[in-house]
Amino acid sequence: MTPQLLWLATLDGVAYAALVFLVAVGLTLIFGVLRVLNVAHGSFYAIGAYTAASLGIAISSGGLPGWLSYPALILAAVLIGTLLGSLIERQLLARIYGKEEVLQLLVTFAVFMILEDVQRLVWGVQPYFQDTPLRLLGTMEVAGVFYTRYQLLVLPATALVVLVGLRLFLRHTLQGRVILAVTQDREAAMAMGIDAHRVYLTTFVLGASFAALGGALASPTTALVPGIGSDMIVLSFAVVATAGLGQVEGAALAALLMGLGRSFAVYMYPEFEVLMPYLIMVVVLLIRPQGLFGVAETRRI
Amino acid sequence: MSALLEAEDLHINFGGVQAAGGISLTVESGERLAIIGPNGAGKTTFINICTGYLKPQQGRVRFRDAEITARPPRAITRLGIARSFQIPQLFAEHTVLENLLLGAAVRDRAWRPWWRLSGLGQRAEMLELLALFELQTVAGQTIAGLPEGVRKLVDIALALALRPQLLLMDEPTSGVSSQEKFTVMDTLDRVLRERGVTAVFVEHDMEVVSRYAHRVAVWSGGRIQALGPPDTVLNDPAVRADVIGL
Amino acid sequence: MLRALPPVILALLLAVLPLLATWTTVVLTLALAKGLAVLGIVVLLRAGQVSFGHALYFAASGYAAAFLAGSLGGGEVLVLLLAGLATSLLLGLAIGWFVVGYRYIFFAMLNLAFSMVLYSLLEKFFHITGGSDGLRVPRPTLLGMTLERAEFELGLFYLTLGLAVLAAFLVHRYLASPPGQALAALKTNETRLEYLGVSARAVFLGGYLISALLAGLGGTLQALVQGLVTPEMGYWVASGELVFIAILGGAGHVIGAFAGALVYEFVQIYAAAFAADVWQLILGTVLLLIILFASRGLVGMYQDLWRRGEGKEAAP
Amino acid sequence: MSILARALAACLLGGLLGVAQAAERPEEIVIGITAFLSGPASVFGEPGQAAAEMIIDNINAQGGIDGVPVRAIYVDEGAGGEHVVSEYRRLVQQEGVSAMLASISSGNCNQIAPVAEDLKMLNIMWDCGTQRIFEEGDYRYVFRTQANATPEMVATVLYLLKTKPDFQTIAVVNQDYAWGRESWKIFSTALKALKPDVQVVAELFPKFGAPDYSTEISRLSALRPDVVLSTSWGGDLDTFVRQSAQRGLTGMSTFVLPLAESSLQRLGKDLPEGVIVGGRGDHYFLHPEFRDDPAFQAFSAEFREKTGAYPIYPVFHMAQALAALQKAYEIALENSEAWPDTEALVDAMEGIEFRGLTRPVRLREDHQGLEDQLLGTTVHSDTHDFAVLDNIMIFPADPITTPVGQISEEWVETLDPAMLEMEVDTYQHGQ
Repeated sequence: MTPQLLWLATLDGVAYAALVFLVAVGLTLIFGVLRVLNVAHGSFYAIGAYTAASLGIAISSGGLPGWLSYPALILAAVLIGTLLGSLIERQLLARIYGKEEVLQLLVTFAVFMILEDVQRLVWGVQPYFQDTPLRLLGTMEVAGVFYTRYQLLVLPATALVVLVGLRLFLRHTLQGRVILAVTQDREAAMAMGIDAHRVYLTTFVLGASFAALGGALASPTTALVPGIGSDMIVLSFAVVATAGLGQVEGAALAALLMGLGRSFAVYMYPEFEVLMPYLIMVVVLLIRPQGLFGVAETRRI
Repeated sequence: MSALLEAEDLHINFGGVQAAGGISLTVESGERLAIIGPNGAGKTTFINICTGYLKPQQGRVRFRDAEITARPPRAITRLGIARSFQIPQLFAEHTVLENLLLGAAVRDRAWRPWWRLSGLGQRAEMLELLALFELQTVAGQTIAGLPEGVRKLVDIALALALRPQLLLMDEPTSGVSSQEKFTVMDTLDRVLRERGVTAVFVEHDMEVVSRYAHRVAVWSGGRIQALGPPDTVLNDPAVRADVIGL
Repeated sequence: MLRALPPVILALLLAVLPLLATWTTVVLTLALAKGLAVLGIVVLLRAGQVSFGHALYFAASGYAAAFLAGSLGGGEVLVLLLAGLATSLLLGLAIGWFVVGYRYIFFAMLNLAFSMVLYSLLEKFFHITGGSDGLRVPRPTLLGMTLERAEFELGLFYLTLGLAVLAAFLVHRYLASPPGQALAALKTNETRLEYLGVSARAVFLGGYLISALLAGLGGTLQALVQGLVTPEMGYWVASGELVFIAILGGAGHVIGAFAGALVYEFVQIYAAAFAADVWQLILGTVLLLIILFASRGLVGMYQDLWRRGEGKEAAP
Repeated sequence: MSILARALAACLLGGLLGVAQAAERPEEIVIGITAFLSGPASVFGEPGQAAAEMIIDNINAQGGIDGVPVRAIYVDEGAGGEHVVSEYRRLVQQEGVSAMLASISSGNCNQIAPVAEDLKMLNIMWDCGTQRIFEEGDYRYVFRTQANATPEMVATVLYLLKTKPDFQTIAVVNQDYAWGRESWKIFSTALKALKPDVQVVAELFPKFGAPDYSTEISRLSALRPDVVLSTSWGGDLDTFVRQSAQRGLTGMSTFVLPLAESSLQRLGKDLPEGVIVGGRGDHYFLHPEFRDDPAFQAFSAEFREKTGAYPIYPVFHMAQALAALQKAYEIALENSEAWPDTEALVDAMEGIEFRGLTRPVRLREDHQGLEDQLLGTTVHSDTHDFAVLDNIMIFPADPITTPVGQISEEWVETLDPAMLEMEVDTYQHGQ
């Protein structure tokens, strides 16, 4: 493992971690507030990716300037996040907050199954390629290897912006503090007159938008095919559970841990690449069931 | 009378608050010991330590010469100590009778996976126990639908179902209306005497304490401020001032 | 007992169906095999816990049977079933030992993690497990008889039906028994259960092992009838499906597991024939409606229908 | 009353229809075709399906086979192995198909072969390349109307050593399933036999359908092997080549892609010059010997008009499979008056020789097709906006296919370096 390979593995790990973080942060935010593990989160990722690709294709075939495809990524994320997020939260989740946890989990699982087919109906099954945002930025050489600037700079930068932005939003704005309050103690927050439903809606839309943003940013780097949603969602389960449910900063670190674990595996034991995230998850959960940063809840009698 | 339960120099604190600062107490077999004191004095903590729910940072608990300090609640229960709870802790989706049958099944190791809980031999015994507390009418109802007072009684009945030698009760009569309070305590007193069960109970109503307790321990700030027969302790001016004068 | 009549008629119809329409034999066997695994989920649900990785035992036992059948050049169905049960028992003990200490979302996630580790191993080690193509299960003898395809499938169907009825009866008795009721007690008040003098961990481990065995049995039967095991048997979506079917069928009654599995399998087969790429949409919508309006599942609806028929007010 | 009852009634009705089997001349010949109609591999299945529809329409336009029209039912391999096997069984038992054309994925072929034998159903492996099926068991009902991994890999090694005889290091990035693993075993064994001093620097097997190869590409960029081999195909190959081109890996190493003929048009300018490309048989839309053949041109034009793309090797393989089936019916009808049942068709298929759109193919007694192999090197041209092949060589099937009864992995070890002197028809792009 020469220093060069070490450096390369780290770069690849960070690029991959940035993507996984964007999806995981939305998932953990939603769980923190709504106490619902949103299985349909992977569909937001996939549909965000498909929408970004469609917008990109429309731009390039419409002869519009290439750089427009960057704002198109953000537009796709916001569009999908708000549309799908509010539709699902208002029409479905709002009706079942009182119900048992397994039923809430299953509602999102049902939504996941529905959206998997909706993807297929709307975008078909052919692979989609739309890499204008990636190609425009060209490549740069690092340690003798060519990297695309998009993957090396744009993805990690966006993830950092989202992390810092979310931290500032949660800690220093009214709306953010309200969300934090509901995360820490839902009953107390409600007792203080916080309108829970508005908080649930904004959190769910925010979480969904992050996942869609993750998908939109990933679309230039990968081929879009049915099933990318289900792979990404189980990986973000691993990240969120390892970090501790509801922990935003924890999710960043856990995503980095998984990203590096996976890329180092490709360099040393390629066979273990797929296994790494779940191995890490099992080890962490066995040692700290509430995750690295989670807080263990004790029951009072 | 021989010592049944000996607590020795128990210390425990939660984040700076000292819930037990050197508690030593011996409960004699067959007696009725009442524990009084302001809220937060550490009364419930004492019961939690004796029943294994909490591990004391210092000190020991012995039951009939057996060391039970850090033993888990299930082991301590099997030794013959049962408890009831300030907030009734029952199986909400089961009926009153099923709650008691479950206790009896564990007590008698009637644990075959093909026997029917409702068909167990202890059914008659449990119905009779319920009848003592006039609970036979609600035997078939699920706990979730019952009022607080009734749930409190079922909680105590469930503890008795385990045929304990020592019963620790946390505010047995709270939630029961004041007229019924004495009928309940009479029944309880009779059952405990018939079965030779020693009882320790946390109580706020001084009338109940003076009528049913052989001895009274006054808890304050995690320590025992006074201990003795009710009429001396309850009339002690110091006790009256900061404990009863609430 | 009138209410029990229609299900009995349906069960008899089920038993006769493969004789009328041969192609239904395999579909029904698959549905009953999946129903057994779903019955395992119902047991866990009784303790208020959901495992999001229970297809782990479904796949592990299937692969155990496949390896054994492969090495024996077929072997005997009963021996393979025992191998499958032994695998899920051992795995259930090894994983259960850790997992039963957790509750709610942590229990679900840890099960998911273990199942994804197995899935990755199955998919990655091509030279041992056949990788993503899976392993073929050569046809074993049934009760010592080497049979042609049609007779084997019919024999296996009746064996599966027998095992399903036996499992349903035993689980029904178990859930009504002291350890079974202790499982339900664990759901509402674990502390008081400990205070009765029994270890909640031991009670839950008992329930977990039973559910692992049921899932293992289901997995082995599917491997035998399909003649094929693939890593997808252990993917997280498969675990999700098992929970889905438990709620669809109704977790309140053991029959719900099989009712849900039958409806699920037939919708999947028929949707594949008529509306290939919307069967997930159909099933997802059906589940949503069930959760929102009839959260006690098909069996719950049936019971309400019957109760309304008798004029009594429907259960809350 | 309950959903359960209605569902059971529906399947009762369905069951009765299936019971009546076709005894004499049916009013239509139904054939089942499995192909990837979803997922990354659908870039194979969709053209394959389009070709089948086109060919069947043409057959029916001329009155069908001996007056009986043909109808095809498609099964999507993208839904997973279990789905394909249960659908295969349903078609045979319930839809009463006369023949099955099964499948693209080697994994599915492995699973289906024994099932077909079990169901006693004529099964033509129209596209999958795993050689293990006929080497590990003998089948009566299973045939392969195209070559298998061995001739394809041996031809690729020969072409590589003829055009770049002195390379030192090689890395492989194959899909992690039967085809990926076995093709690499044969290629590496053949290469060691013909050029023992070559060093393998990396063996990577990303997941089938993996959407992202960036980590693998970084590792290969660091290692800088002389040659990068990948037998991946369809969407996976497109993604791998695109991402490699984006990061300049294709400039550093010579890419050897034995299945890339199927991706030429889709990759467009992303596929650089100097890449060694194969077509799993002598399949290429500018095939030097058939470019001017009127039937070839007509088919190619009709296909392009229907799908907007040139035919790729799955299309040629579908044409070969259907040509073989048609020929089998002709032979069976000559032999006896009665309408051919499966047994008659299977007998007709023994040792059959037929021609799809390019060179004729003959089935050996182990039912394996002998198909010549065409390889070339990409060059950009002004006539097409995607890479075309130059320095084309066509290797005859016989010397490069494992003799009947032998195991490929063992036979390939015995290859003699003298084989490199083999005389081969060679064409330059211009001719």
